[in-house]
Amino acid sequence: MVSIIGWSRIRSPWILYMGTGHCNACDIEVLAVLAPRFDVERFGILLKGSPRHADVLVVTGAVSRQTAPRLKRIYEQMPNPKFVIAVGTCACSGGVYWGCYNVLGGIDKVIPVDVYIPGCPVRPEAVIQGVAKLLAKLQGGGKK
Amino acid sequence: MSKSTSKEEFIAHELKSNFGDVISELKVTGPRRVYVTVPPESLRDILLFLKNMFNARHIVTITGIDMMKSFELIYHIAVPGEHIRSILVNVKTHIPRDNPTMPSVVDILPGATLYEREVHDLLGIVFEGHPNLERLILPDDWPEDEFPLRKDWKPKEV
Amino acid sequence: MMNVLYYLFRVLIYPGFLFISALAFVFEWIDRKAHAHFQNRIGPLYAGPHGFLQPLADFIKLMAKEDFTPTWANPVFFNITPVLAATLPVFASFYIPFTGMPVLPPFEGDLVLVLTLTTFFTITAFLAGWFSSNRFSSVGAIRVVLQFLGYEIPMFISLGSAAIAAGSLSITKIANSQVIPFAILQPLGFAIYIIALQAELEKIPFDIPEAESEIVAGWLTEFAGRKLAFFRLSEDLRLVLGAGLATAVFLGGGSGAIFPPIVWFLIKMVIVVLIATSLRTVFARLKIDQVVRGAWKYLLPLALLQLLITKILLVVM
Amino acid sequence: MMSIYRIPVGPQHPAIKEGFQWNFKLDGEVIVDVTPRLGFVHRGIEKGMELRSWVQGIYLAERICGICNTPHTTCYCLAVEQLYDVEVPKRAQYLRIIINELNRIHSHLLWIGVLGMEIGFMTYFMYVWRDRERVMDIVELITGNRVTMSMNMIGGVVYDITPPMEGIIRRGLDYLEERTKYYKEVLLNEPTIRARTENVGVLSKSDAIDLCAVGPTLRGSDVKSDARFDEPYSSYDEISFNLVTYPYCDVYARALVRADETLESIQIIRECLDKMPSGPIKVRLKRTPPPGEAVARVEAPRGELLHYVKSDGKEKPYRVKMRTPTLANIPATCEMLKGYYIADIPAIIASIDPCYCCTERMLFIDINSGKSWVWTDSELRRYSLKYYRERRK
Repeated sequence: MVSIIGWSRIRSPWILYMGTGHCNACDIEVLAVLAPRFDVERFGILLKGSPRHADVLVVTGAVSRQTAPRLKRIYEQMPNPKFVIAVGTCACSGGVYWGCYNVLGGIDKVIPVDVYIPGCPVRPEAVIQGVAKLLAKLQGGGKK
Repeated sequence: MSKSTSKEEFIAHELKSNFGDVISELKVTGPRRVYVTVPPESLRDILLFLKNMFNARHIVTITGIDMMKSFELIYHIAVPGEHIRSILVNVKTHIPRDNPTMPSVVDILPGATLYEREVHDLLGIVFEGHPNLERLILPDDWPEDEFPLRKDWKPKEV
Repeated sequence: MMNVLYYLFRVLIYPGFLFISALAFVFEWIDRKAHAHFQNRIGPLYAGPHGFLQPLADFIKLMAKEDFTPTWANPVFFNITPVLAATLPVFASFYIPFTGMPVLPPFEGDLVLVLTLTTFFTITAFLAGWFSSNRFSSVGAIRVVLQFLGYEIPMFISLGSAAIAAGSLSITKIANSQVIPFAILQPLGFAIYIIALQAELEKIPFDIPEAESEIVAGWLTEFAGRKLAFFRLSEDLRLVLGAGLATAVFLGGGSGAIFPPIVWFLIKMVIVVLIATSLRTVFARLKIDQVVRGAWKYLLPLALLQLLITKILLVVM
Repeated sequence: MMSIYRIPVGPQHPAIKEGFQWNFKLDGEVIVDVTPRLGFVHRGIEKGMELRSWVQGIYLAERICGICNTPHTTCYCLAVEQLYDVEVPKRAQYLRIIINELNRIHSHLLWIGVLGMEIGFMTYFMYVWRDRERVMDIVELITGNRVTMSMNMIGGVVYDITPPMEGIIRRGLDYLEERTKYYKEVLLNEPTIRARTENVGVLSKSDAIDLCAVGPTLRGSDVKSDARFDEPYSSYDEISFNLVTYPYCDVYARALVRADETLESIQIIRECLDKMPSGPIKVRLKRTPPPGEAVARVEAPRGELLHYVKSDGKEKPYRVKMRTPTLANIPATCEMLKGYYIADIPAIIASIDPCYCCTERMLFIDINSGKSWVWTDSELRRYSLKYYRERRK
């Protein structure tokens, strides 16, 4: 029984996108992933609007002070099992905005992160590989 | 590089003749660039003069600089040349550091509302007569008396 | 005793619940694949052969997700509406003659029963949105009702004109009595029904209650896990019901040359689904006031006109 | 009645850098005044610039806005080169024009696709974004990166265009020209798009000038102003191209301006490739510029962009000021909203195509009763529906 549920989780990861103090380059690359050339719907990935519907939270941008509480709230609204992908160097570690006063640095300062995808901006292929790595991690007995 | 065309010279000359006594520094540093330094009180008259005389209605932005001993404000005004926004006249003023207040120019150039609020946010300069000088850029929970763009302000561990 | 077993088999397995749900998943797959190919994309590919099991994967994943009821939401309605939403279309599909004979014995007036069940669904959607106490779902709920007011009456009239032409209110009789499919005899009625079906299923250009970028996911916003699974299943079941009704009433049901009625019926239903998908691909989303005004200004008069033409033709014949 | 107006954080389409929030003052039904509140994506870049050396500043300037990163670096490098009082070699100037125009094509195609997504026309979004990949291939061919081009350097340009590249670029441009003409056709006579964009968010010509609007928003209101003409930087005056304006003053006009500008940009790049002079592509300069100050203006896809740079001879800039085109357009946007009813706000906000993830809150203050309430977009929409239905009775 567990293997069927595992299979279904791997085959239909729905993503919710959120930008926090970002520069829009990673956003358009995440959006480009849905466009015909990269088309992640092949893996069953759909872009969802409501945190209730999503499994994977894709976050870009070094968290600015204003969006930190919102990011936490969106993360808490998502039902388990949920995962977080930090897209772009800013999301991983604050990236090029080191030293800027209004920025907290990486996403992991606010919420636990499962997959880090570096790149400035991240390449669509890297986003797909990040999701694939997440699914592989899921296959190997991901956290409940 | 510095072949200055007649239009800049003409503007500089007009400024000199009308506000000669008040202007402390006036130079044309290249094509489409005029720098003029004036005391804060006569800034509004200069802008009105540029607007009426040269139909200069586009303010590109206001730059605020903390010069350690005083604050410097630069009003970048686009004056019509061959095109309606060709020549950039940079009007500079210096205001004392202890109580930095400045008359607002929103009634002359309505486009300047946001720039004044931004300078107020980041440098703490109060613009009298501004319709609503609320916080524009900094987050809500930012302490009132901290102005990030001042040289003596150090970013604390956030 | 044998009779009860036979009926149980028909209700639960063959033309009944299991068959219809499988059909629902297949149609969702066809819809997503066609939509993707229209948009120069590939669509689901890795879940089963050519992504065939993608809808099933989505369903099982949602069933296995954590499912909670928000504190302010009204627990009674919040938990009942998903189940209601899934069972209404199935019950209505029992009167569609998939295999020449519907699951439950047809009676005069089962067309009216099926239409009331679709209306019940709209009310369920409204209750689901209204009682999940979320700003966005409450507005989504209001829009569901608003849109329902627009397209429901033209839909009834277009089906009514087909019923008058066939001289009976039983879907099976209408299906069997069509020598030339009504879609050709009454093209206007068929077109109006397809547009109304598009609005009933809340697909673009009529998906204002659900996917408007401003209100997140409309009346579905608060539902997660199992409840969401049931709502998505009900969406597909309504597609099966709508396509089945269109085939039975307008395309002459299962009647066809060599193949048994079930095969013809499925072929025609797939055609209707593809029409719905192409509509979804070609148009942009309309504003709610445009939809309601368009329905009252254009759909309704055209439906009445169709009714008039049918009556005149009958009198002449 | 107190409830919060909030468009939720969701799949957003990046049209501007600064997130903003609208505060409305009402007289009964009519909007009297609108005041914006920014800061949701504020990162403190200007202070960050003072912690970085001149060359490091280029990389931070590039990441103010991910889409129009090239105009930011071009403007920053032009300003610093004015400090050095040095002229960039001719070939580097032409290469800068090519890269800026490629970025304009990329940004305009992105916005046209997002306009389709905004009004629910997903197929239009998919097709336009499929063809936009062609521009990113060309950019990747020249600079190695799809989006952030990092082509500019103080004193010149980093990458060069070799003859074999030219052939690929020309074929890409032909394909793009043909597709952009087709999308403009769709824009012109597709009924649902026109229904959602015509005479929505009207900005009159005089208001556009008074409120210092910039870019397509200005040129959509029939004002002939473009930084490439006003201040021909990096030898734009040697290229012959015309200034696109439309007189309708609404969202439809702005969409047409952007479509035509894409076609113009393709022509510009072709002309640059034909007239490309030979020679070096950069000039070696000392690490720190002499003390002084300089201002540079560049035409970013969204409008006129200004960089002010002040150096006191040290190896870190004393002050760097950037004014993004979107900040200039916000007062004009407020003007577009004034005088309309509350019921019209959803249409106008959608037509301005703001960055949804940052448009957070809308505060209403009734100046007569002094009562203030904040509405969610959904409540606003419900109110507008009820309002229109009463009007129709």
